[in-house]
This record gives sequence, C-alpha cells and structure tokens, in this order.
Amino acid sequence: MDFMAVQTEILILLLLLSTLVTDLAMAKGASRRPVAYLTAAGLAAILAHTCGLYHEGASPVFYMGLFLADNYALFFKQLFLLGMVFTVLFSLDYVERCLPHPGEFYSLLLSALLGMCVMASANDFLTAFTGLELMTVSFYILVGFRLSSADSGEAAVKYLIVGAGSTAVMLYGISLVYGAGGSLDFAAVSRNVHLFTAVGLAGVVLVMAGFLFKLSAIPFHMWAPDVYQGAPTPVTALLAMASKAAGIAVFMRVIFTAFPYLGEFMLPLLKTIAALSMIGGNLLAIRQTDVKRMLAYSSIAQAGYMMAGIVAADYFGMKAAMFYAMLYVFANIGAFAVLSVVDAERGGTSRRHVTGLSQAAPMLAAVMTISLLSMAGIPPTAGFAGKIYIFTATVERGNLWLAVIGFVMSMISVYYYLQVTKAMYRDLEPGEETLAEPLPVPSVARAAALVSAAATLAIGICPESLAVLTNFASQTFMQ
Amino acid sequence: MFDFALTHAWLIPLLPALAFLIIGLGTRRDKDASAKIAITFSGLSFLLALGVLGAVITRPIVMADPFVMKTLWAKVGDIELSMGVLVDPLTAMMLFVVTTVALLVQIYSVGYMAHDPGAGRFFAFLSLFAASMLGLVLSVNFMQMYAFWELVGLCSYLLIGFYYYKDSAREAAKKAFITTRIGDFGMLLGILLVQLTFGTMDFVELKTLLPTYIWETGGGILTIIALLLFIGPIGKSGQFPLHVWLPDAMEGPTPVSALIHAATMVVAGVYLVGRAYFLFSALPVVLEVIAWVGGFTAFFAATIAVTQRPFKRILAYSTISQLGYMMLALGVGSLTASMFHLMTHAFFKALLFLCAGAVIEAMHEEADIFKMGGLRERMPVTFRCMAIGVLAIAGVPPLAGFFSKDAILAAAAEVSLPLYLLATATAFLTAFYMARLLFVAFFGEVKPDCPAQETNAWMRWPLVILAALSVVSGAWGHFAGFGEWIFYGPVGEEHIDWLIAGTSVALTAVAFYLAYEIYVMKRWSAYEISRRLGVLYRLSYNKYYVDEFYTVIRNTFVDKLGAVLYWFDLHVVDGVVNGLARFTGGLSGVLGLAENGQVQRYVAVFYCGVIALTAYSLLIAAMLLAVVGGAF
Amino acid sequence: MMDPFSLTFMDVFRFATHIGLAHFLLLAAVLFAIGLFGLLTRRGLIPALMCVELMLNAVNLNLVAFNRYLPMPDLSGQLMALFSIAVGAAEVAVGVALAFRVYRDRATVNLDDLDHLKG
Amino acid sequence: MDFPLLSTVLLAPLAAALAICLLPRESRDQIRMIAAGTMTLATVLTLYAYAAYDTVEGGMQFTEEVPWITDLGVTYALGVDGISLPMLLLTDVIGLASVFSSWNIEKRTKDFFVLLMVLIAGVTGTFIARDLFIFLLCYEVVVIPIYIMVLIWGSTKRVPKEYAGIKLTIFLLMGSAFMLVGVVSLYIAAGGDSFGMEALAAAGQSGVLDENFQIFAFLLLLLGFGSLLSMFPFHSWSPDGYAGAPSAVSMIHAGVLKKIGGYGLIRLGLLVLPLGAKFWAPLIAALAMVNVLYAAYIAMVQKDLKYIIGYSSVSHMGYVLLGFAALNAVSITGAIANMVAHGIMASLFFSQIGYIYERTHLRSVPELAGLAHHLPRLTVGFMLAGLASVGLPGLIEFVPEFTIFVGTLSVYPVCAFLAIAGIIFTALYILRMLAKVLFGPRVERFAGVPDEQGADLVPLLLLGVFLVGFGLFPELLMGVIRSGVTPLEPLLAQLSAAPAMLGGGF
Amino acid sequence: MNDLLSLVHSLVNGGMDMAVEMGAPDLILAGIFYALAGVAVLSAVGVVLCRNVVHSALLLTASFIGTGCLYIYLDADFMGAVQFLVYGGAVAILIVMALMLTRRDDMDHSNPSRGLFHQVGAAVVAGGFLLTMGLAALLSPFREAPASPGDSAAGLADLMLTKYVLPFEVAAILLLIAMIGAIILAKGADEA
Repeated sequence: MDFMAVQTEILILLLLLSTLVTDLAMAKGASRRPVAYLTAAGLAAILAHTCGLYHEGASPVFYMGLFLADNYALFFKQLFLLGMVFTVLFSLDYVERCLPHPGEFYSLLLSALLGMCVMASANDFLTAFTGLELMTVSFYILVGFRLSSADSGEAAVKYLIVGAGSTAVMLYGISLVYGAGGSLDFAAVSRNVHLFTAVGLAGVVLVMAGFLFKLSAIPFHMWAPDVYQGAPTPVTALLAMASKAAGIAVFMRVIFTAFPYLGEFMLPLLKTIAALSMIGGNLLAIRQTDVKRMLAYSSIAQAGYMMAGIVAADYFGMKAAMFYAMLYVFANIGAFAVLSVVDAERGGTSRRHVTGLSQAAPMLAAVMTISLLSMAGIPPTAGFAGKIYIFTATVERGNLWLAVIGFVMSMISVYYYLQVTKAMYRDLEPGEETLAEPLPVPSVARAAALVSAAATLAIGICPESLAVLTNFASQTFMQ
Repeated sequence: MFDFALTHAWLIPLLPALAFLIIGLGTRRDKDASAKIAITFSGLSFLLALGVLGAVITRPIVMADPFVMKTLWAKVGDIELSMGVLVDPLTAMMLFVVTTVALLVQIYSVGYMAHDPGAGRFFAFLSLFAASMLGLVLSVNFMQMYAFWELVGLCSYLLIGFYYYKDSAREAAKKAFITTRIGDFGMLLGILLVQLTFGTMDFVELKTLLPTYIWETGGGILTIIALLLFIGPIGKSGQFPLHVWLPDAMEGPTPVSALIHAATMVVAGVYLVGRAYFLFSALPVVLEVIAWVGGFTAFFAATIAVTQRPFKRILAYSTISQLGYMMLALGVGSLTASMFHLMTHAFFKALLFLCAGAVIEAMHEEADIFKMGGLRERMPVTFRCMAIGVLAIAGVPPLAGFFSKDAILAAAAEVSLPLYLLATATAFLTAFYMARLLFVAFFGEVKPDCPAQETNAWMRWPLVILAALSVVSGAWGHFAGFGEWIFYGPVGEEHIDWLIAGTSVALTAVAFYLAYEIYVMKRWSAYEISRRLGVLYRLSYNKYYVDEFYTVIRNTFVDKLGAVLYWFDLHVVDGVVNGLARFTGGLSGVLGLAENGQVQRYVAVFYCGVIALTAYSLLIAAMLLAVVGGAF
Repeated sequence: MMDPFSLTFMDVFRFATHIGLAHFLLLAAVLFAIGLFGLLTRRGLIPALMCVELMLNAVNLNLVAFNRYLPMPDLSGQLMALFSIAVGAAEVAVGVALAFRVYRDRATVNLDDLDHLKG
Repeated sequence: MDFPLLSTVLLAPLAAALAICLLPRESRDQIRMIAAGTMTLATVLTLYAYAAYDTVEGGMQFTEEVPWITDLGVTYALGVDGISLPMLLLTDVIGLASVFSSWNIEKRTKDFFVLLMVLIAGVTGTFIARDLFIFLLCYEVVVIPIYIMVLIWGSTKRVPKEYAGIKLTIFLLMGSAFMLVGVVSLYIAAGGDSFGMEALAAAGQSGVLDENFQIFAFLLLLLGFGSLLSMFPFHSWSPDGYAGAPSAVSMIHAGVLKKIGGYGLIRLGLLVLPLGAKFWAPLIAALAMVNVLYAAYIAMVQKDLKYIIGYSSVSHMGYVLLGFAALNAVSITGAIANMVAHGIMASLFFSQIGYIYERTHLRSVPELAGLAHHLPRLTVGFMLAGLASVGLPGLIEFVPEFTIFVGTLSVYPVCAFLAIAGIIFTALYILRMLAKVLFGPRVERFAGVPDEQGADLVPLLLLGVFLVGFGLFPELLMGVIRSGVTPLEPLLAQLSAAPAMLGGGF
Repeated sequence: MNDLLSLVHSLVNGGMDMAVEMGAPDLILAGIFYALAGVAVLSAVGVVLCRNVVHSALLLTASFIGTGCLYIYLDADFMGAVQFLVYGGAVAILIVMALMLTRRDDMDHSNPSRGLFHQVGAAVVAGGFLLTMGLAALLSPFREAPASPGDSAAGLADLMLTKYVLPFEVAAILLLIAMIGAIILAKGADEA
C-alpha cells in the first residue's frame, strides 16, 4: 500500500479532524472565524502541495490499481480545492450571519471535499460509490444547513429523496455491472465480454444515470433548481461547481476505463442527453427570476456543454470538458461570491435583490456580469475559449448538429444572463433609490470575487495557461 | 493669351468653386465682400471663357478634333474615372453663354439681394452653381458629366429652397430634386450600360468606337442605352412628363430662375444630347422619340402658358416650351439649330426673367400679372428691355429669336410635316402669351396702389447688356456662320427659307394683334373667351392635372406602399422575430410547469429517464444477442 | 435465448423449480419496483424513506446473488452490499434528522406539502 | 520588430478604459480628456499608417505576430491590407467623433466611457486581426457593452430601450452562433491546426475544402454576417437598436460595427470559401435588392429621425451586399468603399441627431421644424450627411455607389436595375426629412436652442472633413482599397466559371 | 443475538440439507425460496399500502428479515446478520422513533397515499422499471457456476482490510459525518 497515493486525502482528513477539534475547543457562542481561517489556510496549503504532485510517467497507485493518484485525478482535486478555498473565503460573512453552526459547516465542507477527491481517484465501483456517498450525504446536510430558512430544509428533503432514488439506481446498476463484469474494478470490468449482455448494458446505463444525476443532466435534473434555490448560497456554489465536476471526473473515468468498448452503445445516448440538457436547461432558465434558480437551470445547460465535450470521446474532448469544468469553477465563484454578499445583505437572491447593484457595489456588478458572460461563452471571458475547445472537439468527431445546438443555445442563454445584468445596471425607478446606497462588501469576499473575475478574464485571454494543465491531465487515458 | 486660356480651361470651373469655398468658410456673413468675391471670380472665369472662345476661333479646334486634357480622379478595378476638360466649339459657345449670364446675374443680384440677410449664402451657392455648370460643360466623359449634372441639380435644389423659411420654396426644391432624380436614374443606367458595352465613358473614345460597334452588332442595345440616357435630359430639361418641377422652381429668387431655370442648367439636357450627338444621331428611332418629345413638350407647355397668371410661371412654361424646341431641333437632326436656339434663348430668357425680377421686386412680391398694369410708365428701362425680350422670343426679325427659331422650323419641315405644324402652332402660341404678358403687365392703366419704381443701377445694367445680346446674337450667329462652327455631320448651308420664315412672322403678327385687341383694347373679354372654351381652359389653367396625377401616384405607390411594407416589417418580419422569442419564452413556461415542486414528480421523471435508457440498452442487447447468439 | 412462443409448460415448470440467479434478479426487481411505487405514492417523508430502504435492500439481494451464483474471485459483491447497508443507514439517519427539521418549519412532513420551491 | 503600431491602436482604448476605471466617478473632465486623448492618439497613428501604407507593395503591412494558443493554433497576428486599413481608419475616426458626441453625458460618465473604450477596442480588433480566433473574440466583445449602454443611456421611443437592447444583442449573437459553427467546422475541415486567416484562405483556395462543404459553411457565415449587416430578413434589430441606443453607440454601430459583416463576408466568405460565396451569390444579390428598396420604402413612412436613418442604413447595406454578390474586382472595391462611405455618413447623421435630441429631447420629424434658423451649423452637418446619402458627387458616397453599379449591372441586371432605382427613393425620404426638420417657418420653441460649438462641433468637423475629402479626392480611398482588391483578381477570375445557385443570375 | 442467528441458520440450512437428502433438492429449495421471497414481497407490499405507518414500519422489518434469510440461503451468513442488525434492528427503530416524534396524533391514517392518478402513474413507472429489469434478467445468458466462497465473515474481513481498506475508511467518515449532520439538523430543530 502506497500511502503517498492518498496523501491529499489524508491531509484533507487531518484538516477535517482539526476543524472538528478546534470547533469543539472553542467557547460556545464565540466567532468561528478561526475555524474558517484554519480551513482556508489548510486548503490553500493542500492546494499548493498538490501543485507539486504532477508527474510524468507512471502514477502512484494505492493498492492493486484501485486508487489512482494520476494527473487526471490531481487536476480535479485541485479544481475541488480551488472551489472550496474560494467558497470558504467569500462566504466568511455569510456563514457567520446566516448559518447556526459555522464550525461544523466547515467540517462538512471538508468531508464533501474528501468524498470528491476519493471519487476523482477511484478506480473501482466500491470506492467511487463510497466517495460519492460521502459527498452526497455531506451535501444533504449542507443543503439543509440554513436552519433559519424553511426553504433550506425543503431543499434538503428533496435532494435527499431524489438523491436516495438515484443512489438506489446507481447501486442497482453497479450490481448488474458487477454481475456482468465479474468484478468491481474498472479495469477488470472493461475486459469482460459479458458487459454486452442485457444485464451488462442495463447496468451500464443505470450507473450512468446515477452519475448523470450528479451532473444534473436532463432528464435527471429535476432536483437541481429547487435544491440550488433553497440551499445556502455557498453550498449552491459548491453544488454547481464541485459536485458537478466530481460527477464529471468519475463519469469520464468510468466511461473511459470501465466501459471503453461501449462507445458505439453509449455515445448516441450521451449525445441525446447532452443535447437535451443544453436545450432544456437554457430554455427553462429563461423564465426564472431568482438568480440562484436561474443558475441552477444554467448549470444543467453547462452540464450539457461538458457532456458535449465528453461525447467527442477522445483526447480533445476530454481536455475540453476538463477545461470547461475548471473555467466554470471560476465563473461560479464570481457569481456566487456576489450572490452571497447580496443574500447576506439584502436577504435574498432574486433579481429584485440585485437591482441597482451597479451603483450599490459596482465592482460586484462587474464581477457578476463577467462571470455570467463566461457561462454564456462571450469573449473575452474564459467561457468563450472553453466553448471553442468543446465544440471544436465535437465537430471534429462529426457531431456538427451538437455544435449548432450548443452555440445557438448559448446565445439564447445570453438573454437570461443579461436579465440579471439588466437588473443590476438599469436605472432605478422611483421608490427604489435605497437600492443605490453603497453595499458593505467584506474585503475577503471582494478579493475572492476579484480574483475569480481576473482569472476568468485571464483564462479567456490566455487559455493556454489552463490548457497546458488539461493536456497534461488528459494524457492519463492515452497512456 | 488664347493658349493660356485653353491650357488653363480647367480653371474656369475651379475659380467659382474657389469663390464658393472662400465665401462659405469665410465671408458668408459679409454681404458686400461675398458679392465682390463672387463677381471677381466669375469675371475671371468669364475672361478665361472668352480666351477659350478666342482660342477655338483662332485655332483649328473643330467639332471633329477637340482639345482634351484629363486627369485620373479615381480608379476602380480596371476602370479609370477621369476628370478633365474637352474644348470644342460647342463647349466654347456654352462657356461663353454660361459665364456671361452668370456674371450678369451675379451683378444683378447685388441689387436684388441688397436687403436679404442671406446674401452671402446666395452668392456662395451661385458660385457653386457656376462652377458645377462649367464643369458639366467641359466634361470629357459621361461620368464627369453625370457628376456635375448631379451637382447642378444640388445647386438648383439649394437655390430654389433659398427662402427656406417658406414652405412653398421648401417643397418646390424637394420636388425639383426628386423629379430630376428620376431622370438621373435613367441616365445613370444609360451611362453604366455605355461603360459596360464599350468599356469607356470618354466622349472622344466613344466617338471612334461607335461606328465599328454599330457595324458589328447593330443598334439594338444602343437604342436602349440612348433612350435611357435621354431620360436624364427629360428630367433636367423639363420635358414632358417630367416638366412639373420647373414651374414650381420659380419659388427661388428670380436671379436664380434667370440663371439656372432659364439660361443654363435646364439646357444641360439639351447640351448632353448635343454632346453625345454621335450616339443619338446614329439611332433613328431615338431621334424620332426625341423629336416628338420635344415637339409635344413645346406645344403642350405653350398651351399652359396661355392661361397662367403669375409672371414667372408664364415664363417658366415658356422655358419648357422653348426647351422643347431645342429638343425638337435635335430630334430632327439639326445640332446647329438646337445649339443656336440654346444660345439666343439663354440671352433673351435670362433677360425676361431679370425683368420679371425687377418688376416683382418693384411690385413688392406681387406676381400676378393681372394685378399689375401700366408699368410702362413707372419702369421705362425695364419696359424697353422686356419688350425686346418679348419680341425676341416671339421671333420678330431681326431679333435673336427670329433666326434661331427659323432654323428649327426649317429643320423640322425637312423631316416631318406634323412636327413642323406643331412647331409653328407653338410659335403662334408663344407670340400670343408673351404679348399677353407684356400687354397686361406694362400697358393699360396704372393700378392705384402700385408701388413700382424703376430699379437700381446694379439691376438695370445687366438688363441692358442682355437686351443688347438678345438683339444682336441671332443676327451675329446667323451671319458669322454659326452653322459652320457648331454642327454634326455635313455642314448645313446657311439660308433662310422665306416661306417658313414668312409664315411664322405672319402668325406672330396675328398673335400680337389678337393679344393687343383682347388685353389692351379689351375688344373681346378674356373672361368670356375662357368661359366659352370651358374644358379646354380648365385643362390648361390646371396644367392638365399632371401634378395631381403625380400626387395620386406618389400617395399610392410610395406612401401607401411604404406604409404597407412597414406594416409587413413590423408584423411579419419583426413578428417572426418576436414570435420566436415569445415561442421560446412560452416553451420555457410550459416546460417549467413540469417543475411543480413535487419531489415525487421529480423522482418519477428521473425513473422515466432511467427506464428509457434501460429500454434502449435492452434493444441493443437484443440486437447483439441476435447477432452473437449464445457466444457469451 | 428463450423464444417465448415455443415455451412449453415443462419449460416453465423447470424454470420455476430450479432456483437460480434469474429468480433472485427477478425478486430484486420486484422488490425494487414495490419500493419505487411506494416512493412515488407515499405522502409522508418517513414512509418514503422506508421505501428507499426497500429499494436499497433489493439491490443488495442482487449483489449477493451475483456473488453467489457467478464465478467471482472474491466476496466483493457482498462487501458492496455491506457498504450499501451502511450508506443506507446513514441516509436514513440524515433523513430522519431532516424530518425533524422540516417538521419544525412546516409542521408537516408530507412531501406534497413541500412545494414552496418550484417553477 | 518595429514599433507595434497596430497593437498600440488596439490596446490604447483598453488602457484608457482601465485608467478611467481607476479614476473617481466625479472627475468627469479627466475621464473625457483621457478618452479623447486616447482616441486622438489612435486616430493619428492610424492616419500615419494610412499614409505610410505602401499601395504598390500591397498585402498585409504593419504585421505583428506572437504565438498565442498553441494547441488551437491561434496566433496574435495583426496586420492591415487595403481592405482592412480603410476600415481601421473608419473605426478610429468614428470612435474619436463618438467620444466628442458623448461629451455632455453627465449620467454615470465613468461607466459610459469605460464601455465606449472597450467597444472601440473590440471593433478595432476585428479589423486588424489576421487570426480568426481574435476576430471572433473581438467581435463578440463588443455586443455586451452595447447592451449595457443602451440600457443605461438609451432612450425609449416606439419600443422600450430594454427591448431594443436585448433584441439587438440576441439577434447579433444568434447570428454569431451560426457563424461560430461555420468557423469551427471550417477550422476543422482545413486541418484543425491553425486559425490564421492566411492559412485558412490557402486551404480554401487550394481545394482542401470541397465544394459542398464550402457551400454549407458559407451559409452559416452568411447567417452571421448577414444579420450583422442587416440583410433582409435579418434586419429588424437594426432600426430599433439605433433608436434605443445613445448616439455614440448608434454612431459606432451603424458606422463601423455593421461593416464587420461586410468585411467578414469578404475576408472569410470570399477568401476562405470562394466556391460557397459563388454559390450563394445570387441569393445575396436578390436579398440585397430587397434590402435597398424595401428599407427605402419603409424609411419613407418613418417619423422618428433615428428610424429613418436606421432603415436608411439597412437600405445602404443592400448596396454593399450587392457589390459583394457580383464577385468582381470592381464591385467588391465598390462594396468596401461604400462601407467606408456609409460609415462616415451614418455616424455624422447620428451625431447630429444625437445633438438635436440632447438639446430638445425631440426626435420625431413632425415635432421638429425650421431648425436652420437657429442651428446653422447643425444644418450644415445634416445637409452634408443627407446629401452624401443621396449620393451627390463631391461627397464620399458618389464614387463607391457608382463603382458598385458599374460592377454589378452586368452580373445581375435585374437586381442592379432595381437597386439603382433605390437612388430615387433615397432622395425622396432624405429630402423629405431634411425639408421638414431643417426648413420651413421659424419656430420660436427652438429659439433658445444653442448651436453646436466646442466639443459638439468636433464630430461635424472631423467627419465632414472625411466626407468631403474622400468625396473630392476619391483616389485617396480607392487607391488603398485597390491595393487590397487587386490580389483577389486571380481568385475572382477562377470563380467566374464556378457554379452558382439558380444558374447564377437574374 | 448470536444465538438467534445460529438458530435461524440451522433452521434454514438444516431444512436444505434435509431436502438434499430427500432427493428433491430443487423442489424444496424452491419452496424455501418462494416462502422467503413471499414474505419479503408481501411485507413490502404491505409497507407501501398500509394506512397506519407503524404497521408499515413493522412490515418493513419483516421484509428485511425475509431478505436477510435469503442472504443466508445464498450462503452469505454475515450479510444476513448485518441485515438483521442494521435493518431489522437499528433502522426500523430509528424510523419508528421518528414517526413517534413527528406525528403524535392518530395513527390510523398516518400513512396517506397520493391520489389515484398519482398511483396509476407510479404504477406505470414502477411497472416499467420492473419490466425492463425483468427482461434484462431473463435475456441475459449467464453461465452459473457457483463457487463456494467459503466463510463469508472472514472473506469480507479480508477484503475490507486489504483491497477495500480505503472505502472502508471513507465509509467510516461517512457515518461520522452523517452522525454530526443528523445531530446538527435535529438539534437545530430542538433549539428553535
């Protein structure tokens, strides 16, 4: 057993335990900021540490090839860490004001992170499943964490019910794949010809359904809007970026290592689902007035874009999907950092609440706009480069229609993103003057938002910086 | 001296242009300085034109061998658009006429505009017009001609609308521009086709290319080209049916009417046909069309002029009528007669208009001739000049009109009897309405409240000079051999057909007599006559309802159609756009209904997806099984 | 592959009396479907959780049966089932806690009353 | 490497935007000065480039090249040739004019100039990019600032400004979506290793892209560039958009942004997909003809000044399209020249309308009258723009229009004939408008309206100089364009034999 | 507890051994299977149909026990034990307690169902799932080759501490987190 392969997870676990202990050691009623700083510092340190783990050649393996610490996993872990660090930072104020048990909040964040990291590295169904469940259960709790809000509880219940249904399906699928493949190891399963039986194929699609639930791809998306809307804003952010990315990470690994020979079978399905997600997500978002809910639908569409990258089913497609997942993190950090501040200050996230933001906090309005434009894929934000990567890969594989849908829908998406921009920038009507009064913005949140916007622009203008990393990571499957 | 003038002929239009710039950018607020600048530059231009005339007379520059200078203006693809000067006797004559009239009118305007605060602007526009007109005259190719053609149109527009605060002037200017624009459209098409057919628009080159072309391919397309080209002159020279703008153009200041709408710009159409006569004369069909359009216009306008009351309007219809004459002359193949008439007409019509200006100014803007009367005594100089003008246009020998009109009648008679008869009838009518004008305005009793006084010196002297020119130019031209100088084809022999001349003189005399009896002696009541003529009178008085016809056309085919298309744009083109947007929004709403907040619905949908996926996988599995059989 | 139209009574009888993998798979499917039906129809949160447990239980049966009837090298199927039990328990725990939480907010734990978030 | 002139021109507005961001809201004067100074610098540099451009040599000059995104084959490649140089000049001149047109904006001045600078930088980038990726990037950059500017500083007339803004934005973006698909498939089909325009053009002309593909890809591009160029029936965003936008935006939009459509059609459509261009040309010609007449007719019944000019610009773009569709050196020269001409003219119009609106809050023709009495300078501006629009010689529009007509009449006789008839209708609506707004009896209501002076006069002077200068000396413009079009002649000659839809002409 | 387990084991396995000896193993095995399956399925049906939620909970336990017996039938003794303990015991108790805490009134109608329309829809969905899964099971040609896996507890322990030690740890954390979370959520409810 090579414990070096799990060093990231061990570090996270240690951090998790230290937050628990710190929280317990602190006086009741005392500010939990130290825990937050500890978490942020620890995560930043781990993030820095992981940077040194990229490697050439063979990747460290935990035991019998079951847990891979390859560049691919590393990339996603960094993505999760990044999302988590920023979320902790921009939500400092929000957590303190709106959540009753901030100490445990950070512990739960870390456990979710741990689950994601396990998922990214998992090379067998059992590990992947436990990682997934660790993340999911943590999120059930996190979603319901805002005890002062009934919506939060409702969202958690819905997430739990649908999530449990999805867990059941995924387990069913795993069981069938286990039966057909004769093993739980991805590598072993891939070699078993029985995968081509009815049970095997049914198992494969059920497993897929389980992961697609995490991606909130249509038709497995129904939970997303309600949960996103009801969850505490930082949690929504994580659901959108990290949870989804974790789903993508394990999904791609499953597809490319466990079912590498099922391409002909799965691609039509995935293409259809990608197309449905792009169309449905964007269409449904049009009518939304709550920004978080709108972002939920938009995240469905984003999942569609990423899947469009995946269905290219080659090096370029993977690279594109990973690239997109990463830039989506930055876009989400920006958007949700702003929403967190707005939510904390104005007590809501509907369009009404962001009205006049361009005067109350011009910087936030600008960051929000940039982030939304990145999601829409408008240059010079990162989203544009991401879409070019994705749809270049898609077209290269002959799926022009998917690219048409993708581009057209992303332009439709501009409509609803701009509705938010409009609310922020429009002239205030009589009676709304108070909305123009300067909004106190916590400096850390401001910094986080600025950094994310800067990163979005930087990646947009110079995508190479990120592309190098994704190239490196996606070579994993080419070896 | 003459050489200098010839090689610097390009300065002739540029000098007034310079004046325009100086006035426009600098002195437009200073009336006197503007006038001085304008007149100075016009004068220089006039001197140069005289020099060119001298050069043409003294040097062997004839119609067949013009002096050409040109420079590249723009090059597009392999097409070179050039600007330059082409000097031949025709040009020289036109230069002389234009610069003379322009100079005189500018001098006259000093007096006329003495009390107008916009005089600076007026002189600027006049200078611009002179520049454009001279540029047009000097054109080396169709493109240049078209360019300056448009520019004179612009100046006409600006000057008709000079009193921009008057609604009528504003409308008249607009009408003038748009009506001539219709002609320009045809002409532009013609020019483009010339370029496409011959690969050049240069007059000299075309002249050499044309015979070969006709020899090789016949005249079919050329006829179309020529007819299209002729649409331009129809608009610009006020030929039927695009003549409607010219009477309205009298809304402009009277010097403008004299210069632009009588002497120079309106003859640009005639000049164009003359310039491109090598083309038109080669196409008999086209010539016939030109002749008939000209002849009809001449007669048609004359019948209208008979019943009009405003001073300048009568002159305007008279101008149309005379332009018809010129066209007629071209149509019957006599470039010489046409150009001769063009020259004499320029002088006597400018004279008439300037007189009209003097009278109207003296009458404090009263234009109706029936409100005048007895001006003979109040304004003796003006009366004498006016009388010379009337006699000249009526063709009373030995004034200018007699010679040029006789030449046209003779040419028409050679070609076609109906045209000759039409022209003769026109001559009679012309004499009648001009006599009517003269008698009504200047004879009879002075009206009690008549404010008229003799005009000032600035206005008087140009009248005198023009009157002199009106007297001598015909005879001078006739005896100095105009026909040997400006001609196309074989040189026409200079003679006077005494039968034709006699007839027309006799008719003129009759017309004068009738007018005298009716309007001076009041032997017959004009009112009674008009009542007797009934429909005919009303038709004539209302200008045959051509304007009304156009109004209907415009309302129906422009404004109504525009409104219909706008409706189409808003409700169909934009409707589709908005409809798509609404449809998308609606779809969003409908799809959103699925999200009803019921978590069990969510689970159900999830499982529906699962079932669909599974069913698909079963299908594939069954197919695989069918293929592979029990190989597992 | 069985051809459903050429099945004789004996075939059916033989299938019914020789318990094998297929029986367990079918049983699991039935249990799962019952659980699913319950999940979709029970109004209460707690009964719905119970139904989820039924479904997970059905899956475990699958895993164990595969492990038993097919030549698996080790007991990973059972282990998977074990983990699934653990996960199921955790989910139930959280679900029950959520039930308290929701009951406090809304004074009901009926799923169909939880429709404040929608659209 | 020499002084990076084009980079400076491109980045100066961005730098200005950043600098303005850092200034406090209240220092309006500094903000304006920075914007004006930057644009003056850019204009001077561009004028220098224009003067220094070697028309004999031709081709891309002032080139800069830095590898950018290696795995997509994107290079930061800038350069100008005879086609893009006039466009660049147009951009900077109009940009400078628009800064002065916006001189009196007091509401959220800082935001306005930041967005304006970004907008100008974006447009500049599209014209000097030699890499398709950069072209697309810059093109889409401009849409969003426009939206925000319409939203904040726009005006609600027939339609709410919010509607106008979103319609414009979504319309253009939908067009660009198809364009993006086209570009991506083009990139893949050409080998998928370079976005360089020269490389793509080489692929397109050497037969790497087969005919069917070219036809398909061109259609996609046409949808994008056609909407941008307001080709019928994709034009309806344009009048509403201009009507809703503040005058600086209208100026830049009508003056330059629209031209990206025409420029793109030539640069991408023709050079990269010659067979596709040839195939669709008859359709374009027919639509162009509809554009000219249809929009002119509609302009005739408009009441709002901005709508008149909006439809007028739709109409004029018809000529550009027609020139493109004829696919010969003369007509394409005309199309390019016409874009420049219309740009100058339309932006002059919009700046003058903006001034009227700013001072009187009126834009409706029936409400305005007799402005010539009180506002002689404005009258001059209006007259210049109007007369140029009518195509008078001596003003900028004459030679380009004439050139287009020469180039197209033999190729599409019917379309060209009808389009030429458009000059009558143009005269009709322009003169009606001028007559009503400027002339007529004195109206005391406007007696207190001050005439243009100081900064307000700058757009008139600046644009007027080009309007008359290029009009009197067209070779200044045509010479440069010719150097850009001449290299196309062999390609165009080859194309004359290529198949087109509907047999090629009508 | 161990006694109970061994009792059940001896009962079931003893019956099987007896059946094998009687020469009709398949038939008897089938009988046992059907009996256990019947318990599991009928209890499950009861769970979803009972109007009283306490009955539902009890039937759920019955169903779990039936399944647990089937595990033992499948030679998965340890699994059976866990099933009894975790499901039959802990989960059921947890659920019943929850029921008691959240619903203190009349128990007779404590487990309402959705309307008929919903039921039909749910039946269609569930039936569809059953159909597809059933077909999948029937359409798959498995070559059954029961290998005797040996002592299930030892085998599982071996796997859990070697190959799957990582998921084991993760599952531990999962339970820890679930506990913390449940406490917070419930405590939060109490504090309010």
